[in-house]
Amino acid sequence: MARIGVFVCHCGENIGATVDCARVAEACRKIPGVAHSVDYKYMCSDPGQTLIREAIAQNKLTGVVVAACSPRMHEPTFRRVCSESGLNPYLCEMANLREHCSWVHEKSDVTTDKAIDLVAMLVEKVKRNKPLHPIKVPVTKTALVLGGGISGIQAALDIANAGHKVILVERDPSIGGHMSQLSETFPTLDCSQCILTPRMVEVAQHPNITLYTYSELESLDGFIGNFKTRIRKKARSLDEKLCTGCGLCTTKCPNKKIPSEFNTGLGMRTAIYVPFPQAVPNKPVIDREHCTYYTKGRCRVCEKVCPTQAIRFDQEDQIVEHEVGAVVVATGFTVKETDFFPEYGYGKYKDVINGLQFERILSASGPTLGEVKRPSDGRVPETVVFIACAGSRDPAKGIEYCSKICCMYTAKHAMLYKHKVHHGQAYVFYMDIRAAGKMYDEFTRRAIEEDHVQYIRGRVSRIYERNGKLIVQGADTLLNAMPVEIEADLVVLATAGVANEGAEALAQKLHVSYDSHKFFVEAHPKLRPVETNTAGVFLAGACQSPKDIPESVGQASGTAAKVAALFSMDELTREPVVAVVNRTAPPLYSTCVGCFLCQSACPYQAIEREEIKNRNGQVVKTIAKVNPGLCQGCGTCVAFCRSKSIDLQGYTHEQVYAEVMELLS
Amino acid sequence: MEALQKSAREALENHKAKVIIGYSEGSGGRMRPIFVQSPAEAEKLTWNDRCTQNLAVYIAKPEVQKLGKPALVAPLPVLRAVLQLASENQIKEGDLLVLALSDGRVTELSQFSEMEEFVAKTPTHLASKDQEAIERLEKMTPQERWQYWQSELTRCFKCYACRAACPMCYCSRCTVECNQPQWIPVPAHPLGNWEWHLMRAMHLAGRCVSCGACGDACPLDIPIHLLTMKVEADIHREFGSQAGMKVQSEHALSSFKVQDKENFII
Amino acid sequence: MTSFSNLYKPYLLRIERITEEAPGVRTFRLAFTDQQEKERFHFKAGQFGEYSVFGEGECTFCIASSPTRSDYIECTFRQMGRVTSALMNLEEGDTIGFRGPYGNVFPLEAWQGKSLLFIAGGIALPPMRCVIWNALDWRDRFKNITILYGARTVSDLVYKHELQEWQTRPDVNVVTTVDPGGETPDWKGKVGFVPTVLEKMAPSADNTIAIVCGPPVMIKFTFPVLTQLGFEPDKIYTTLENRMKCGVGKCGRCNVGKLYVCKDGPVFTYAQLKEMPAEY
Amino acid sequence: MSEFEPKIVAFVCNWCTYAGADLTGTSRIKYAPNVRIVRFPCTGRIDFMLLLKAFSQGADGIIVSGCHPNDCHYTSGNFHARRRWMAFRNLAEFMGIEVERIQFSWVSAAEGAKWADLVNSTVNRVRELGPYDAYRQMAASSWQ
Amino acid sequence: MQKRSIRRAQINVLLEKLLSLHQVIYAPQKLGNQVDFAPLRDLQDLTLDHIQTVRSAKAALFPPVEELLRYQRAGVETELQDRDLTNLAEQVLFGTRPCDAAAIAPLSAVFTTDDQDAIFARRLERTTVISVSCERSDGDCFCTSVGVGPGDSRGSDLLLTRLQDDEYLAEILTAKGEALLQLAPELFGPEPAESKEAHLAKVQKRFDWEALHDKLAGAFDHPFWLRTALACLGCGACAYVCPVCSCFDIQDEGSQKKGRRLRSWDSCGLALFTLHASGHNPRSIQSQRWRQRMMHKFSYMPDQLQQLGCVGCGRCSRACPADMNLIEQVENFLFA
Repeated sequence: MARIGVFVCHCGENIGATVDCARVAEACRKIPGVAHSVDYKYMCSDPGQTLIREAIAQNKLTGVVVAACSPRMHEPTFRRVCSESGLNPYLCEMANLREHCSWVHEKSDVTTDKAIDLVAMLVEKVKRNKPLHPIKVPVTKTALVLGGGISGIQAALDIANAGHKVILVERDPSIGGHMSQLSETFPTLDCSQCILTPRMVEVAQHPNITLYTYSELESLDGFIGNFKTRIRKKARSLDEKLCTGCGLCTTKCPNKKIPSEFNTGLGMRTAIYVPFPQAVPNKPVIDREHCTYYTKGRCRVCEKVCPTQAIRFDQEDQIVEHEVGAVVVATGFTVKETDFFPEYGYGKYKDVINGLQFERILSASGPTLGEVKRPSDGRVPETVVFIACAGSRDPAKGIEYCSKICCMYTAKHAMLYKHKVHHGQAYVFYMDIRAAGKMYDEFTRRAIEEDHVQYIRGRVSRIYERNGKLIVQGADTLLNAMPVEIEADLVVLATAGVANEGAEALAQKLHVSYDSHKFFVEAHPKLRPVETNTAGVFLAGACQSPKDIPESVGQASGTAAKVAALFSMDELTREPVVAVVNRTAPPLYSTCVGCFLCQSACPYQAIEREEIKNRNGQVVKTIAKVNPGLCQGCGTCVAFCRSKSIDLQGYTHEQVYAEVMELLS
Repeated sequence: MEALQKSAREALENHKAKVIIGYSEGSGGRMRPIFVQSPAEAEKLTWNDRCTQNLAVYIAKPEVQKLGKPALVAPLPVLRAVLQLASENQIKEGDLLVLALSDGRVTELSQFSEMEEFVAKTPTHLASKDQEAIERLEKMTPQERWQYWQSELTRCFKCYACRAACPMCYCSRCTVECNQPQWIPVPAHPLGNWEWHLMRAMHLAGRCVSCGACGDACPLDIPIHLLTMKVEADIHREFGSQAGMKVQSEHALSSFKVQDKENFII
Repeated sequence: MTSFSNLYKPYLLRIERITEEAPGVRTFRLAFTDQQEKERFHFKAGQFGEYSVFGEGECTFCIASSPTRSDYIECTFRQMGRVTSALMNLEEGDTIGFRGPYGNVFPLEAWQGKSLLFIAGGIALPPMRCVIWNALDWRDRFKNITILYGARTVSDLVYKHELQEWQTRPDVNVVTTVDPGGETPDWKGKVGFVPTVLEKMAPSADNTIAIVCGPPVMIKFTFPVLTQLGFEPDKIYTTLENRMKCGVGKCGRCNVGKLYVCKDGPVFTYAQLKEMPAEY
Repeated sequence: MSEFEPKIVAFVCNWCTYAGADLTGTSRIKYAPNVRIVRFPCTGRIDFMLLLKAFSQGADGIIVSGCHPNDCHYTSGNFHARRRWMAFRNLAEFMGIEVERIQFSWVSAAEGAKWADLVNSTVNRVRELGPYDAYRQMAASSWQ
Repeated sequence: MQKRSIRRAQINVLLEKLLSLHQVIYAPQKLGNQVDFAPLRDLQDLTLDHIQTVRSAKAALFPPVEELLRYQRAGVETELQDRDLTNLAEQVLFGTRPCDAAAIAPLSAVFTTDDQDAIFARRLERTTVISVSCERSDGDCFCTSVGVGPGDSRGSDLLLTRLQDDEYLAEILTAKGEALLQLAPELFGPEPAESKEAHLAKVQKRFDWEALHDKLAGAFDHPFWLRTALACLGCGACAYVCPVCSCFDIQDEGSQKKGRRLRSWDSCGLALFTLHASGHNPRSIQSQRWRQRMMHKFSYMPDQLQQLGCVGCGRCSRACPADMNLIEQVENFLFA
């Protein structure tokens, strides 16, 4: 029989005044397997702890039950005491006589009886406890950062500056992300490029950062501290080592009429191109879809003009592999195009544009070199209507959420327009003005009060063209829904921020969960906002939900801190409360039959497949295996497994069964 | 009948299958599973309303596996059992051939996708006698239901014919055989029987293809199939999923929707 | 009215001493709690019993101590299932149940004047330990006594102290071996599987009885070696370890052919085994 | 004869309901002493077999409680548990088990008062229902 | 042995009388579409016009669950409470068919040879068997093939055979039968003139069990087993309805502090029956288990106990979910 020690704490009057602690200790002494049972005024005090230490040694205890306060309070204390006395800490359990008994019941025999039951239950549990040892997982101190927008840049720099290696992967030919497309930024109206470009350069030059642009994640396997990643380097069609970035090729390329992605289709680029002048790296890429050589088989002008013979038409995609310990997902977001809005003409009116396009129009490096000219005819618009919440907060469009940044950038747009076109009229249709943030409300007020932007609370029902003007029909809900009709020259839709195309596929590669809008889901909405449910995979920026720059940067730094904390250890130590698939003697090897229905029940993708081989090396069966690096110990798989092949250490079948049977015996 | 025999014969002759697992006329008006290994024997195959055994149960049996690739004579429940087994990683595409039966026609199916299509266009409702029996029980008072199941289940002597007849009961160690702890009492006493049958039904939740083979196998005629059928019908109604319809499907109890019903939770 | 006694009612024995033999392997020294029962109790080498932890069930092991030492009985078990796990949790002073002795015996009396060759593997030394001690206590009745014992690894060897004791005796030849890879740097015994070592030892079959206990695979390969060495099948003894519940030939579990291992065994000669279906 | 005092077993998760019950204690809110709490990491870990075991051992009522939807410490353990409860509860009802003796609930770590209410209301309801003799008799008849 | 007559109505009176003496009467009763043995509470429930009950009467002698002892623990001491056999009720098996009565002998042989199983022996001692000969049989019956017959008196204390309408021949076969007669002599009439033979079911002899026994002796490795066991699902239905099958399990129920040790039915057809703790299973596949069942009944038992393990009741054939008809199996084997 086991040799269990029971230690009943009075907690001064807290327990002692309500529960007859001496009677509890006395009753427990009679339980078979209890070798020692005492009560004491303050078990957590030094003398109390000494009492436990001595009893463990003298009575050769094989388990300890401390009947005191909530285990959520002092379990670590008493487990440490056991550990110091040479008893495995997981052989110690606490019965909650204070929060669950003395504090909630009146002093009576019934209350003491309950206390005895609670201790007896834990005694039966402890008899079946097994020594457990913290799980050690080695850590590869390299972070993979996906996405080279401001979030990814910030996270990469912070992690690199903490002394760890970073692999930064960007899908586009240059890092910079949406921020590089912006003109000025709210609420300070400083130039976006001016503040971003130095960071981009820093990334390129940082000795700890390996940059892969024009690259995408191919696969991610493994678990926290021990991921294996494969990255697809798409063929740039040139030798980056030889290319000096002189730009001759881009000027000579005969194919010049390709809508520029960077300029949101408002400007043109060549087939071999650098997306924008400050691009990092400043090396071109051949757009094989449009390049005459690839489409028609002739041209090769770039190859001829290149002074370093860097062009490589036969280059193929390359797969590079890296081992990483953590992953930061900073893949950002996108905004809806105007064709999403039937009521605003399905995108067929050239002068109905979205906010990002207007950013390019405002940008000094943009297609109009910063002059406000409308796309259709290049005229300066006299009347501009801005429509906030275009798509956002609209259940009918399937986007119930607030895109968060539009209120602010719409105010900025209207303000910048007014600064450039002083006589122009700017109208903003809005639902609410959400300007919560440092200097944010002041900013929108300035637009209204100083720059005389006209804010109309209401929705625009329709836009149509009449005599070269865009007729904007709406209603002013502050004026009893009075119909409003404005003849506009340009309409800017603050279209909803949505998840990137491919977000779902990426989430599946990363094994992170995503919401119904394909935004990635954090581990806890309040307390673990930068972690995902997959340990070691973190989030930064707008891939989680639309965010502005300061918030993205803040979250990126938060994520970097998490990664740095993870990398501060050579080994991860994890609570051994994890699920384990049983193993039995051959020829069965395990009672697991490999139905793998548990896999989808696991919130952490911790259940893997394990092939069991016999002595001759033949695979005899495939069973489930819990990766202790990923398992968090919820036990959902355990209760789910029909053949009881999985058990949860610390809450095993035998333990909980014994608790229930004892409680009612 | 001839169509079935012809398909079976062809499957053997064309080496698409090594053995046809089908039904034949047995003794005393009972049907008997038959393992046809030569084309000449195919004439013994038959099919009628008395064929209630779910032949998918034989796929996992080592002696049967040794015979080589099987072709299963498959009325709908057998076909659904095949798909459910596939979704539970117990069989792989190409492991078996199915001679699907419906409206007197025989369709040879080898790809899971074909089987899925076939199942999708065949109605899956319960037999009216089972449906009526469930409804009759549902209309009873809780006390009456308790009495009913007490008197039925107390008779059980735990021969486990229900488990043996069920294609989804393929565990190498059933929970009743787990003895650390002994979840279910081994003896066939009222409590042991009660917990066994309740557990069996729960373990088939979201997996039961409602073939009724368990009830038919019971030598004591205890209508235990109503338990699994009821659970399955509830799951279909509440969560919209049905066992044995698709290979790549989420199991009802290891998936969830945030908006799942919870009116019984306070 | 006939007087009945309950076949399934165990004796109560107290655990007097627990010896840790190997990882997961323990020996209990057990004493009767009832003096009268103790005096009535007799057993012979080769017999077994049903040991129980109340609330968990019964488990079958041989009696590992010698009938020549009658103050106690000993059993050695490896933690495998529910009952052995429960046994593992017991402490000195606890009581357990015991039914027995059951089964037939090694015919030591009939072996007088012969040499004995003991061949054991792994956790199968216990059934043999009983005979070995019995034979050693009657040392003058036998000629040469040789013990060949092998285990997977050094730590898996059980009865390490007794092995040493036997090794120091001049009248016993002890050979220990471990499977290749199971040796430690200071291992002084042989390395190799039992049948291979036996083949190299090539003990004489002349007037010798061989007693073989071990896992099925060891037995399977040892019998042919013995046969090759000239041992007649009826001079080779072994014990079978079929699953049992009742111990008295009723529950049906250990039925092999027309025999019950519990009643007609567990001791069989190779000659008998050859006549039986291989359901053990 | 004293009034019938029901035995109630509560299966609760560590992160929400157990902590909520701790808060009940810290807030010194009194409730009926009939309940015994068994602690689990998550409602997802709670095996329906344990509920059956509790009844067979003589429980008159059962509380099963965990984190509110979306609040699960493990994100989705409670969602899985909820489906399982649904299936179990329907089956139990179909077999004539008095399901009103089983109270499923969400009690968060902040709902100390709700925990007290939950226990009191369950105890009161079960007290009205009386001892669960039907189940107990079935268990007892297995012991004859 | 003496022969008397008794009328159907008087049989009921006899049973009433036994009930009033607090004897438990196991008798065939209608349960849904089946007829099964159950303790008789109301004579209305009694039925005799069936061919065979689903279950045999063996449960009355060898119950599916039997307590062997109780234990209780205090500290390190354990107290055992032996099974009290003095309070076992006197019981009557009524309406058993001659095959069921014949099954008592092999069952007793298992439980009482060498070591006597006290509980079984005591139950048997307190059991009176009133059998009723078969007037009809079905295709699953084969008693005559295994040396039993539809009017066989072995194992019965009193054998009733319906002669015509409601008149029965009552053969008083043992002292217990005599006691029944003495209990109510007025219910019995004189020996009828007619002999019973003409009123018995005609059960065709399908095979020669001695030939079967002899052939089995060398057939352990016969390919027949593998072939014919393909359909076998590995349940225990055949064993649990069988009047002779007697394999059992011993289990403890309760905690380590207090509980009881039980014996419960088990079957050699179940996969885990012979599984060793080491994981090794001497009978690892179903065909081996199926062979064991056949061998045990028709080869091992006759050799060990001089009792055939089968009385031809046909229940296994009726109960088998895969229609492993025993007669056909035997016939095929003899032919194979």
